[in-house]
Parts: sequence; structure tokens; C-alpha cells
Amino acid sequence: MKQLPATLAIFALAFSSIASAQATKPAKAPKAAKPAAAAPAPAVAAKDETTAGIEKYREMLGDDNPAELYEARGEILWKQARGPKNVSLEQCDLGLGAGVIKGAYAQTPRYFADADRVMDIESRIVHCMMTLQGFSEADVRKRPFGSADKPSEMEDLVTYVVTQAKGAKIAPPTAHPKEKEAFELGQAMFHVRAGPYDFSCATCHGTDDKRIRLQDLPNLTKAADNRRAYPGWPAYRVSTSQVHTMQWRINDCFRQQRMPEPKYLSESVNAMITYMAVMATGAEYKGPALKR
Amino acid sequence: MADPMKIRASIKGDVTEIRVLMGHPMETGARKDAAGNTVPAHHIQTMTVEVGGKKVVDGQIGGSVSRNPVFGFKVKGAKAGDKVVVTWVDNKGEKRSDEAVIA
Amino acid sequence: MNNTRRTVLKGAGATATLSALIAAGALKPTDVFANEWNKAAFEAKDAAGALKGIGAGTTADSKDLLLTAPDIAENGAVVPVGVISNIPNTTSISILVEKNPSPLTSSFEFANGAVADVAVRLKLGQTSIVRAVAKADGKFYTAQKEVKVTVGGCGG
Amino acid sequence: MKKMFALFAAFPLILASVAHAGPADEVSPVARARAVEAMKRDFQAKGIAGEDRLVQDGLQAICNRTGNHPPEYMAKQIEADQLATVKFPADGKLMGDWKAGESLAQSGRGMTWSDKAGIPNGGNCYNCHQISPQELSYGTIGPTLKSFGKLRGNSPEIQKYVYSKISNAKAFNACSDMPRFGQSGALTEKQIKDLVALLLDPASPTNK
Repeated sequence: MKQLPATLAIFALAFSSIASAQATKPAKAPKAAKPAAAAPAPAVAAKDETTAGIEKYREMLGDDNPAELYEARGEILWKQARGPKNVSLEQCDLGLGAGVIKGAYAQTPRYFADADRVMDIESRIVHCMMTLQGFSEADVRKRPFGSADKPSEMEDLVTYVVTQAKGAKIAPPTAHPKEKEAFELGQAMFHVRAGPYDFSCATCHGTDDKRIRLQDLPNLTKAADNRRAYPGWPAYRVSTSQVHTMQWRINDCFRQQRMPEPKYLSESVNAMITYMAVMATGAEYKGPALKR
Repeated sequence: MADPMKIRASIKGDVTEIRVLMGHPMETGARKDAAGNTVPAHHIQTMTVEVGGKKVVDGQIGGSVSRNPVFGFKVKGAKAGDKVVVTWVDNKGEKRSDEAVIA
Repeated sequence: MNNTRRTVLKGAGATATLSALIAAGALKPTDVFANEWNKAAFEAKDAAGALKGIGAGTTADSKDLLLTAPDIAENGAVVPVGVISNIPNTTSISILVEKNPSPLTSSFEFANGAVADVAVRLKLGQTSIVRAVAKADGKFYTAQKEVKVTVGGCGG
Repeated sequence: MKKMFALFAAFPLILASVAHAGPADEVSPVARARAVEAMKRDFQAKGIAGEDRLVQDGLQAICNRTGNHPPEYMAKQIEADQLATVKFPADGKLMGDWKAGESLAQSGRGMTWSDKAGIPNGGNCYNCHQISPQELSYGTIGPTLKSFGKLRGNSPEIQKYVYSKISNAKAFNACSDMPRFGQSGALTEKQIKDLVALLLDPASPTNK
């Protein structure tokens, strides 16, 4: 039985408070928000009380994270000989050399010479599934984002791999020209306003101390907020009862922006992840988070 | 096939704290899916916790317990090395039993 | 990726079924069979019916029954609730969410050194009273707390 | 919109040379152009969200290129152009039903690729604004609108302002974060009237 460090509780708390900006409605949509039959308190007091209440809620959620179920399934998938070539993923090179999984996630996204592009952890796992195990591109792209009822293999695998970086410092390399290029592309995309609502990422994540409903919005143009928010993904979200990966998180941000869909594992998505990861450099990674 | 449970049991002084994470959809039977169809009830109904071969908790639960349930219990008189066995049975008759050792 | 999940789980022997454990002599059948599920109580549509279903037709408020729950929940799908009974000889704790379509959420009996102290995570369909009921020496005691459920995120 | 493209084309040097505070300005014009190209290449139509949504209109292009801080004369021109897009109801009535407005304000759905065509969109108001004091779960991206009508009354001028603001927020702040709900077709005339009532009707909870 693997013991979770007690610090995970503190971690999950800190990150859920800053990074849980948007979500789909829970499957069982509560009619909800019929608050306070009692006399309404003055606005300022109500705000403080509400904020304090939400913080208490996050604290009470504690450190038992259903992401552990994903991690366990992911470990089996990782070590199982599979695919047309019938080999496991254990020799996958996640950036620190073939077969090195410990801490590898914390040093992604990074440039991989064998693919000649910058890859996030999920892109790299997919790359290994294709090159080592012989899966076709159609196979691996079939169903990247699962549901609570049927999690995807990618969610299991990513959860397992990122958990092996618990305790590592976020430190994606930035020396390669393509790594620099990805950072700049992500940074620029962050500010592109388009679509029927004129939204960009920065509309919600470009100013300090804002929130949507009761969810605090990290200002992702600042390193400090990225250091708090970025390690909060992947996360088990209680509102959807499932683990979501960073590929999903970026995808869903653009959905909420009313944009068309960014393609899974595309340069654009990896650039957004690179931007946030580089901005978060130095933060300690504490494993999958637990959020609203 | 249900996921294995995660069971953590640690002793502090005289009290053993047992935390259990189960993988289960815990459908109430009232929820409608995206297509508007009612999702049939599928939830754990009974669960037991045994420590050192003796049943300490006999639980019954319904669909109002969250998906992927987490439970916490406390037991006195157990000792490090004792085996903790948790078992659940759901409304479809599926069963699962996993164990851990008190650390 | 196909149908690999099933074979993976089977192949790794990840499941330990009850019957296997019994067959292996790890468990005595008498140890693991739980009480029969209290259908009437769990399917009751209101709090009064649920209380009646668990035999708690009459209850008394008790300060020795401690119910912890957040004042406000960021999401109703997972609301952490803890109940501790300091009432001597407490043998069971039940937890109700009064506004849920089926209010009884869970019921636990304690024996062989188990402390009357339980933590669970519950669904709240809407803002509701959460009620704990403890049984001690044949009598029922209760404590309650309102939990507000809020709308979160963009809602889209 | 064509008018604004023309306007922009006339002043590229001025725009490029205007320095403004704000993180968007760390992005070079070259990087910005690359980002737009990458998005056009990497994004695909899904559900009701077509690729045409990546085509910036004149206002979006200017806000993007100036880090949301166009020079004042240009902002004034944009605001005038946007105000001209506001269509007032033919019956002259600007206040609808505040109760319908409240439920509209609560709804955060609409216009995403997971929304179905033909289902009315929500107003998304509480995502960013405090309105009725009973609703504790409100965002702070926009200013509080609590007691909005109580503080300002509901004269014809105020009604006209609120109707216009919801219909096209850019008529009052060229690069506002707030969507142009009427101009974009996200909300109907009746829906906007109901939201005006939510803010201005003396019976609305926000004005109690």
C-alpha cells in the first residue's frame, strides 16, 4: 500500500483554490444555489464568509484522492506488454533517457530530437505507444478524453507517469530554439481574442485576484501564479468525478472561450502547456490534485 | 470489473485510523444521461471492515454516497501488523474485497 | 488500444474476489457477511420515513454528537462529512441529507473496538440539512447542520 | 467592420509604436501573427463552433494588436462604430421581466462546441458580476451590479444605457472584457430586456 505524504493535503488545497476556474456541470447537476433563506448579510461580510467557507470545504476534502485509482490502472498499462509489437512502455524515453520515469514529467514539455518537436508528457507517451508498441496514430487518438464511467487509457497512463514525479521541481528545459519558439507561441496565443465572445485566455487569466463564480482565477501572465496553478494539473475533479489531463485542460479552456477545438497533441496545445510549465519553473510537483 | 480499493491503516497511540478509497460509480438511479435516459441505480449497498479477523464496522450505504467513495474509521485495540480487510457488495451483486496491514 | 483493459486487469490478477479469499481460507464466511441492506430506509423519500426505517422514530438532540461538514460546498457532488459520537455505548451512526430524493445516505454499526467516528463524502443535490443519528443503549440521538451548495465554474 | 480594417490599415506605424503597460504588450507582432496562424492550422470545427470563429473582426484585431489599449482617438472611433450596431426594440420598451432575467443571469451555457444549436443561450452574468445579494456564488471579473437600479434609478436614459451596454459593451469601452451579447447574437432582444429589468426594476432583488 502506497502511503500518500501528508503534504498532499496542503498541496491539493492550495491548488484547488487557485486553479479550478472552469468545469462542465456535474453529471448530476444540482439545482443548487438556493442559498440563505435567512436575511442577506451585507455584501462585504457575505463575501468574506463565503470565501472562508469555500476554503474550509477544500480543506475538509483532505488528501484521499480517487486519482490513485487511475494511477494503479496506469501502472498496469505501463508495464503490460501490449500493441502490435507486444512490448511494455517501460523503455519509453520521457526525456531523461530510456526507462527513466522518476521525475521525468517535471522536465516536460521538452524538445525531443527523435520526433523533432516539443512534446508534453501526454504527447510523449503517445509517441512511445506508436514507436515502441506499434499502435497506429488512429488507435491512440481514438478516445483521449474519457468519462467518469469510462476513463481513457491516456488518463490512466498520464496519471501514473506524473505521479512518479512527486517531489520533483518543475524545470522544463528552455535552451533549444524549438523550446523557445514553443514558449513564445504559447505566450502569444494566450492573448489572442477571437470568437463570438471576444475572449482570449487573458480575459479570465490575465489579471490579479479575480474569480469566476467562487473559483479563484490565477493570473497566468505571472510566474508566481503559474507556480501555484500549473502543478495543480492533472487533477481529479469532483464535479466531473474523473481525472483530467493538461491536454484536456487546455482543450476545455478553448471550449469555454467559445473557440473551435484545438486538436489533441497539436503544436498549439503543446505551446500553451510549454508556456505555463516554463512560467511555473521552480515549483514543487506534489502529484495529481483534487479539485472542485 | 471494479478497481482494487486503496486501504491505508496507520496506528497512532492506541487508535488505528483506517482510510478506504473504493472505485465505484455510485449511481443513484435518478440521474439522467446526456441523452435524457435514466441511468439505472448501481451503488454499493453493504460494506464491512475487519481488523485482525474481527468485524469492526458493518456499513450500509445508498446512492447518495459520492462516486469513488472515501471512508474513514477509527479502531482501538489493534496493533501494527494486524490485517485490515474491507469488503463491499453492490446492488448488482458484485463483490470486492481487499486488504492492507496496519503500519 | 482496443480491448486491452480487460485483459490487462485479468492478466495482472488485480482483483481478489471474495470467493477466492474465502476459498483460500483468508476469511471465514461468517465474518464478512454484512447485515442485509435496509431497503425500506434507504428508499424512503423523506427524512421522517428514513428515520422510521432505521428505527429512530423518536430522537433527542445531543451535544455529544459532533457533526462536521462545510458551511458551503464548492460542489454538491462531493461533500465531506464527519460524525463523532461521544455518547457512551454508541453502537451505530447514520447520516441523512434531508433534501436528497432518498435522504438516508449511510448507516454504520460498530463493534470489537471500533470508535463511533466515521468520515464519508456525500452528494448533495441542493442546499440541505445534513443530519447525524447515533444509537446508544437503544436510544437515538441527533445533530444537524445546513450545508449550502453553490454553482461553480463557468457553468457551460 | 470593414470600416475598421481600413482605419487600422491607415495607422500601422502609430499602433506599432504605441507603448502600453500590460502583459499583452510583451508579445511581439511577429509572435502574435504566428499565434493566429498556428491556431488556424491546429483548431478544428466542432459542433456549433466553426473555424470561422478564429477570423478576427476589426475590433478584435485592433484590441489584439494594441494589447487592449488602442490610442484614444481610435478607441473613440471603435466605440462610436459599436454603438451604431445597437438595435433598440421596435416597441420602445427596454425593461422586461426581472425573474426571467435572474434565471438568464444564472445560466453560464451557450455558444460552446458542447452546446446544441437552437437552445437559448444563458447570460453568463454571475460568472463575472455580483447582482442579487442572495446569490453568494458570483465572479469578480466585472464590477458588482448590486443595487444597480437603486443607486441610479430607472429613467429612460439609464434604461437605454443598460440595454446598449449589454447589447454591445464595446460601445462604451473599446476593448472591454465583456462580450457583445446583442451584436454577436448570443442574446435575443427579449433576453436583453429581461436583463435590463433584473438590474433596474425596483422589484428586482438587487434593488431591495
